[in-house]
Amino acid sequence: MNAPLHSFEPSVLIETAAARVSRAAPGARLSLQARGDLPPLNAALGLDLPTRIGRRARAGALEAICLGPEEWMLHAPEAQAVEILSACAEVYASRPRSLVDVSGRETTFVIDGPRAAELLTLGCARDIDGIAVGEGRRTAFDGVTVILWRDGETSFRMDCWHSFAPHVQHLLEIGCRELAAETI
Amino acid sequence: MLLIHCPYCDETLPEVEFTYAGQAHVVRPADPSSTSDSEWEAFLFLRENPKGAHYERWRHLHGCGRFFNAVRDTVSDRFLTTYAAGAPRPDLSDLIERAK
Amino acid sequence: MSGFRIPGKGRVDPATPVSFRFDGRKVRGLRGDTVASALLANGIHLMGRSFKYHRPRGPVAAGSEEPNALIGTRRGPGRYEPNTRATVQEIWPGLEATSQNKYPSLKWDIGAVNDAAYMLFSAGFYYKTFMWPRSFWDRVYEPFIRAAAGLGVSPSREDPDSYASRYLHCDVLIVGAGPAGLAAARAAAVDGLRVVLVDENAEAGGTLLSEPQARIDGRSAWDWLSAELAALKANGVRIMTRTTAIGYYHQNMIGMVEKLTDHLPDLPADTPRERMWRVRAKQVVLAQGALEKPLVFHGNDRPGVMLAGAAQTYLNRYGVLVGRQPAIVTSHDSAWYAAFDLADAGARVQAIVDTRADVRAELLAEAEARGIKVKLSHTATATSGRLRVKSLRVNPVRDGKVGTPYTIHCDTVLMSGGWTPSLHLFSHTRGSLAWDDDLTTFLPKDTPEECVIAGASRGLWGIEAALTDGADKGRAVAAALGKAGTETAHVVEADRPGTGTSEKELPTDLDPSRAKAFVDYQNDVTAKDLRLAVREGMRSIEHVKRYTTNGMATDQGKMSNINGLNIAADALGKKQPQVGLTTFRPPYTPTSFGAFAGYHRGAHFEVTRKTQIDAWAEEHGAVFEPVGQWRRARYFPKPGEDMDSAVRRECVATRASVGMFDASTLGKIEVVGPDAVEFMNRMYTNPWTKLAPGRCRYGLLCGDDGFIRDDGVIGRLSQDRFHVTTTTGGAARVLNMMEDYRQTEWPDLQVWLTSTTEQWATVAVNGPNAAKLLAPLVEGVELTDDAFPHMSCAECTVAGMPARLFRISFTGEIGFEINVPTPMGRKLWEAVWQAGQPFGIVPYGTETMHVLRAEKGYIVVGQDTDGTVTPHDAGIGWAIGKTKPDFVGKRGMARPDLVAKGRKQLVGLLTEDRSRLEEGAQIVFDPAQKVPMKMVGHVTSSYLSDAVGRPIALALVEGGQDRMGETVHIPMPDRTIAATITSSVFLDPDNARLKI
Amino acid sequence: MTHFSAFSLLKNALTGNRNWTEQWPDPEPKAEYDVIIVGAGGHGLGAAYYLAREHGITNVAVLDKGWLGGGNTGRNTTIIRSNYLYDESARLYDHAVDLWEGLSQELNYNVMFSRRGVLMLAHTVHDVQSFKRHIHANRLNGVDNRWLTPKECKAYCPPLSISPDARYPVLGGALQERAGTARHDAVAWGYARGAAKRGVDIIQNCAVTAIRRHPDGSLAGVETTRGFIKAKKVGVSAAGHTSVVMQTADVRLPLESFPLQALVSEPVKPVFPCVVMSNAVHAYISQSDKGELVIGSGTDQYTSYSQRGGLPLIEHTVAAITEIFPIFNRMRMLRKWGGIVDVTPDRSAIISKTPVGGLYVNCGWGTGGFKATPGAAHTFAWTIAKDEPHPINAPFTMERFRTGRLIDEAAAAAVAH
Repeated sequence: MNAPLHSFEPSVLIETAAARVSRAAPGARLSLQARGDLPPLNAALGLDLPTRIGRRARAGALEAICLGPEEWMLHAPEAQAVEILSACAEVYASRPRSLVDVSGRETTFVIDGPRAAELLTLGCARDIDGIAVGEGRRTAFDGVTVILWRDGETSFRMDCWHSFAPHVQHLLEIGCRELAAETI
Repeated sequence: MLLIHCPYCDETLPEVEFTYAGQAHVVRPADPSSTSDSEWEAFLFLRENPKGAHYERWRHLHGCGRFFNAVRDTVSDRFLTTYAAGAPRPDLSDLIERAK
Repeated sequence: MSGFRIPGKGRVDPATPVSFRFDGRKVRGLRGDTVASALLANGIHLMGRSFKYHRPRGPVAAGSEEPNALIGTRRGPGRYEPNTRATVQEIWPGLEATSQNKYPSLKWDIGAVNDAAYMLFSAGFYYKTFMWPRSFWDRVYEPFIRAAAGLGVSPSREDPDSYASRYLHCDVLIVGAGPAGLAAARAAAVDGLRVVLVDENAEAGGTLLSEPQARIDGRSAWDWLSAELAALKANGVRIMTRTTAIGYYHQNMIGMVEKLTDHLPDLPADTPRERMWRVRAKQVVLAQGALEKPLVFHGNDRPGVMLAGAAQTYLNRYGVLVGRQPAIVTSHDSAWYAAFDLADAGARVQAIVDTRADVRAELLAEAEARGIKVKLSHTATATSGRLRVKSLRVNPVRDGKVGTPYTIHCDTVLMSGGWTPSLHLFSHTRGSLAWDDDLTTFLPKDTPEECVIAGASRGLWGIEAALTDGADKGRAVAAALGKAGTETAHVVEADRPGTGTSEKELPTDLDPSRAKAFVDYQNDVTAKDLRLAVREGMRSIEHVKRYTTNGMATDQGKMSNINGLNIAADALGKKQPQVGLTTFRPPYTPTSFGAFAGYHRGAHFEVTRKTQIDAWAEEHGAVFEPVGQWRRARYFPKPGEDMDSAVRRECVATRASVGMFDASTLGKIEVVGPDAVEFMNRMYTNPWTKLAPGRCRYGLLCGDDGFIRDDGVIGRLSQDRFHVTTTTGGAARVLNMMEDYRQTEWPDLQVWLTSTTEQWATVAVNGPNAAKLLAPLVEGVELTDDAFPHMSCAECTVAGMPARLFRISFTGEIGFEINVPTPMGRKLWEAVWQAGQPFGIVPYGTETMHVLRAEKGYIVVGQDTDGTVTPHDAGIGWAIGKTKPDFVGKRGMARPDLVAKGRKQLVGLLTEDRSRLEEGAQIVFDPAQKVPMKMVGHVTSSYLSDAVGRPIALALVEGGQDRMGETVHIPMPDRTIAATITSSVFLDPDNARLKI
Repeated sequence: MTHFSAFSLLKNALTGNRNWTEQWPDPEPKAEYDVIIVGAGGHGLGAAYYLAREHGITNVAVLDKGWLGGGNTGRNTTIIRSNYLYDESARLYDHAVDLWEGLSQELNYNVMFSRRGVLMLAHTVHDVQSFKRHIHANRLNGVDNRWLTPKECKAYCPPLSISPDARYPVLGGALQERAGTARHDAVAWGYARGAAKRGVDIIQNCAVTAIRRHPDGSLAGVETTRGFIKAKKVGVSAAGHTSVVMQTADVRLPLESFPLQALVSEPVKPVFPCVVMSNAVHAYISQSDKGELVIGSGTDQYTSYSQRGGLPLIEHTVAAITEIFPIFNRMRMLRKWGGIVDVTPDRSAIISKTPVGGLYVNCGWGTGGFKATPGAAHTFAWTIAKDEPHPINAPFTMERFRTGRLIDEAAAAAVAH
């Protein structure tokens, strides 16, 4: 385990009867922190930033999730990053905030399959049922900080920093095999 | 493993998402240079360490990332309440009433 | 005839024989047997030896509370564990079981001489002797005691099995799948409530498995059970067997361990041996039932003497008759039923001896109907037999007087001293207990947790009572969750609710001071030991326990606590509650370390973080070192090179031409916002207001105590944006500290922090040819002293990649740090590597980095400083913004001891004999003094330096900065080394080499 | 009181062990004492013993809210060592070890001090630097401590895995051969018996609810659950509960109380010859004479008096142990328990006078109190008797937190950067 990530191409890492884990294609990831009234930013981004932690909003290919009272993560196609940055730059004066490109910081696992939610219980102490479909949370998986997106009952995305990814991947692979071996 | 209510996320979550950050309402003097050595010692080191209700700070590190305040009974380890950083100390007697 | 199996009885599968080995001998059992039931079916009671006296022992119980029948279990190499309870371990073809704590054999054990000298080994005897001569304790006495103690032998190989863990959230967790638990589950399984029912046994049912005679709602107990289990599954109840709730932790977190493979003949792929379940339940129902108490009398430990309830279980659940001529000794009705069941199965019950004067007429009638002799108002005073009980000595008791003894011949003695509710998990919750005089036992009172107790574990005997109470409790927890539980009522025929009395040790006509009346079987604690402890002033049950070791065996007092309490209380002339009950501690039953470690073994023990360049380093033969969570390349040896020669080569090449270094692990924090500069002014000791965008500065971070916490180069990218770097190990700590001040102390500031440690892969290029090498790769910045002077930063393109370029130096050479998005890290590294070939570029690791920086006197926080060093001590007082009104650490540095004279200060050391000092070596002014010497400092860094031409060292020395040129001494074991105090800058003090 | 010896054992054996007498009586509290010690742990009972034996002060009571030796004395992993970095600590702990070596004979009570050696493992380059620093300092202080190579570590402790591929490979270790373990209960009982023999009243189930001061601020005595007791001097040695008691005298201390957990395995035949500590993974292990592996972990992250502690910490500790000693993976945990330890900002103790005349405090031992028992008790008794610190405990004042003259063993073993 702990093998470095040679490839950043989307790929299935493991698939069993229980679940499948693959790595998503790279995209733009922007960490946004701001305080006070958001309309100027919403206008610049072209979506209404959700203000409840865990809620998500989407406009075309741009997706935002609220991670904290002043914090959002934005996902978009790589090409779109520049235009988002400049759009926000224009409203900086009226709405000071921090917008930092962290595209290079993280990687995303796509976890789906009949027992995907159970697979997450190998490392997530929080109740997965507490995350509604279409929402997400920042939480910990086996001690590693991750952002968990619930896209469907049995379909999740998990963002984590590159250097933690092999550790997370290793446990997910063990879990896929372990769950598949269970006779229920 | 404790269950902790994050006042920002408004969710009750397992301790592993949080880190303890010591006694709450320890105010850093506005002008440290004008404080005496004893006052600075008190700010740095002197703590209540009560057996019972303890005003303390936690950080939702693997969550919203916010530091917040809590009142916890250090005998039962039960939280009487949690509240946002900067909010005033809640009154203890009501809390203990409500806990009953 | 050797067969003790009763055809048609029990839940074992007569069609599937299973053979295993016990002490090498082949034994045949049936599928469904435990090791104990299979051995008993073959007439074998002798299964182990006791801890202190090495007395022969057989199973006294039939479950996880067993103190005697402990065996070693093996499944080939590496798969061996000692102290396994034979009463729990299920058999499978090929299982190897061995008895323990005996030599040479179980039947002839020389350790048994202790038994003869038992009077010497009274409670706490070892506190009273082995004191002379002084030196003998470690060398003679203790090794002897240690060798005698212990039970099985430790495993000696690595465990090839894997272990797992999961979190499980549910609305209702029910512990114990006996009648109470089953009924609770049925009542609570409504309206989508997530209900989990766990039991430590191989199958659910609890008491029902041992009482097939009962008829529930018109069906036989076993038919009712299977129908009920099916119904529960249909209602979505999750039923987990072979799963032990080991501990009850804060706020309804229950730890449970599921055994997955120990009972299987073949190990399935991808299946862990055990799984730790970390359950968080909104409501918990504890229905753990009750444990039967032994009676305490001389010889109550001989093989063949066992609990009546256990005999009943062996018969009804396993179809095994534990003896053909059992004698019963009891103070409780339940043993009578055991007698009847055994008699009905063909045993000749020799007698029922009851300590009570009056017994229910119905019981007397049933005994008479079976022709069983009954002895009321009797006591048992001894047994005979060496490896198996042969007879029982009983006496009548009239108004407290013990009459003439007589002997009852038998091959087993079945005893019952009544029942103790199982309150282990309840007491883990710090729940309070209340003493019940009628039941002479503790019952559950209040608990701070969301938890209720059902059935026998709160002193309700009989199946119907348990079912009714369980259903009530199930509805209660459902109601607590806002749901209406299912209404159920059950009628039970042939139920066996019993009553009884509780005894201390039984009255006897023999000398009680010589009686071996066992309370804690495994630890050989007798009633007289308990009384001795009290006589010696042990007044608290905790003292009695610790002094005698009563209740400290591997059954954790399940057999012995209440009997011990009754006897201690009697000796003290107090009521039991005044003497107290020792608290039960997790785990409920002994639990393998592997289950606690779970997945965290080997490579997965703790995360190992690697950079994108790590793989290249590995391919090029790097030697690594762990730094915090990261592993970093330490040096890149060529064939035949040791560390010193490799490092020397890397240093020379870097200073002569150019070297490259993976600096990706450095912490990076982006500080952004209108108040960014104000925030930096408050956090760091340095002033930041005048730092122009595009420029960098060395930043120093202290704690409010005034001691150095961290450092790093900080670039101002724009008016409102700083690129902060931290030490590798400090990254997370520093960000947390900054967030703390930002959120808590200065919430008004408009500034935000983002960790960019892993946004950027960082390649440091250092050496006279660094600029020449990079120039062709860099677009957008001209690498000249005018356009891009030392301590500049810019966003540009390097080798076609978007980059942040810093001109900084941790080596004293022309230096650049190129940051590109992490995924491009290796591409950048290889681009620089290629471009560097004409210059003979070398990759270097942390060791060379350390040498190069030390030659320039640059400190490494945590090596040249510890938590007690101020900026002034470290000789970097220049990094403090003198005019700033405040910054973190300013006030702390002004404390009396931090401004006092004679503090240890960082200086350089050059040894007079040009030898290399050892890091950590201590420094003295006067080498002539005797031990203890007055130490004035220590060596923090020490390296061979080709550039300086001799070994160099950094050291913290008392008043060092005022002692330039003075000689200090470093006393080593073999000799004392003299060294001269110098500046900590050994090379190029005026930084000429930084010019392009 | 019977003198303990092999002879007395034999004699009593022959008389059915009927003639043993109580090791300490159970007196009612008197109205007044010259000295009251709060807390009947090893430190408190020891202080009373030395007050009587060395200073002739016998009108002494030791009060405890529960049963004697029921606090951290009876809940720790019994590790004894003195290879500390700073002169102050080395002197204090080495003084303790000197006393440990003669304690069984002095008390006529076998406390089973076993010099089986304590081996501290180095897992990183930084550990090596830090341990070497300790070893050199110890040598010049006359404290025994030496460096072992990985192979030597393995030879000294055969169950140890020295695989270079381990997540935390063993790069060597610091061995103090003079260090070891002792039987924790026996220490409390031995001191109790010795103190009682010299006239000290040991009063159990007598909780001190407040330290009472006269209107002029001077010391009056203590309020207890069994009434007010007058005292000329009061020494508080209440471990985790010290700040609670001291607060009643309006003395604030730089203390925080944390849960500390420990556990034992099922007993097995001798397999583990020494004590091994690994700070990098936060685990300590030895094998008791009974055969149990005794394992200690770090403190939980939050302050608490619950003596409960969480599962995650225990999981980490056991994982750490099986990582360093893989052969123990199939061993079973028998029992886990928690204590409350009082921790100072510099992780060093306070044995000191207080602003209140006649009131003294011995606290802040964190996880290291047991090893110091005789030394702390001895110097604490001196400080109380003479109203001035013994030279050995003089640096362990309350004032150091104001002046900044800390004895920061923790910081000195700074984490790798």
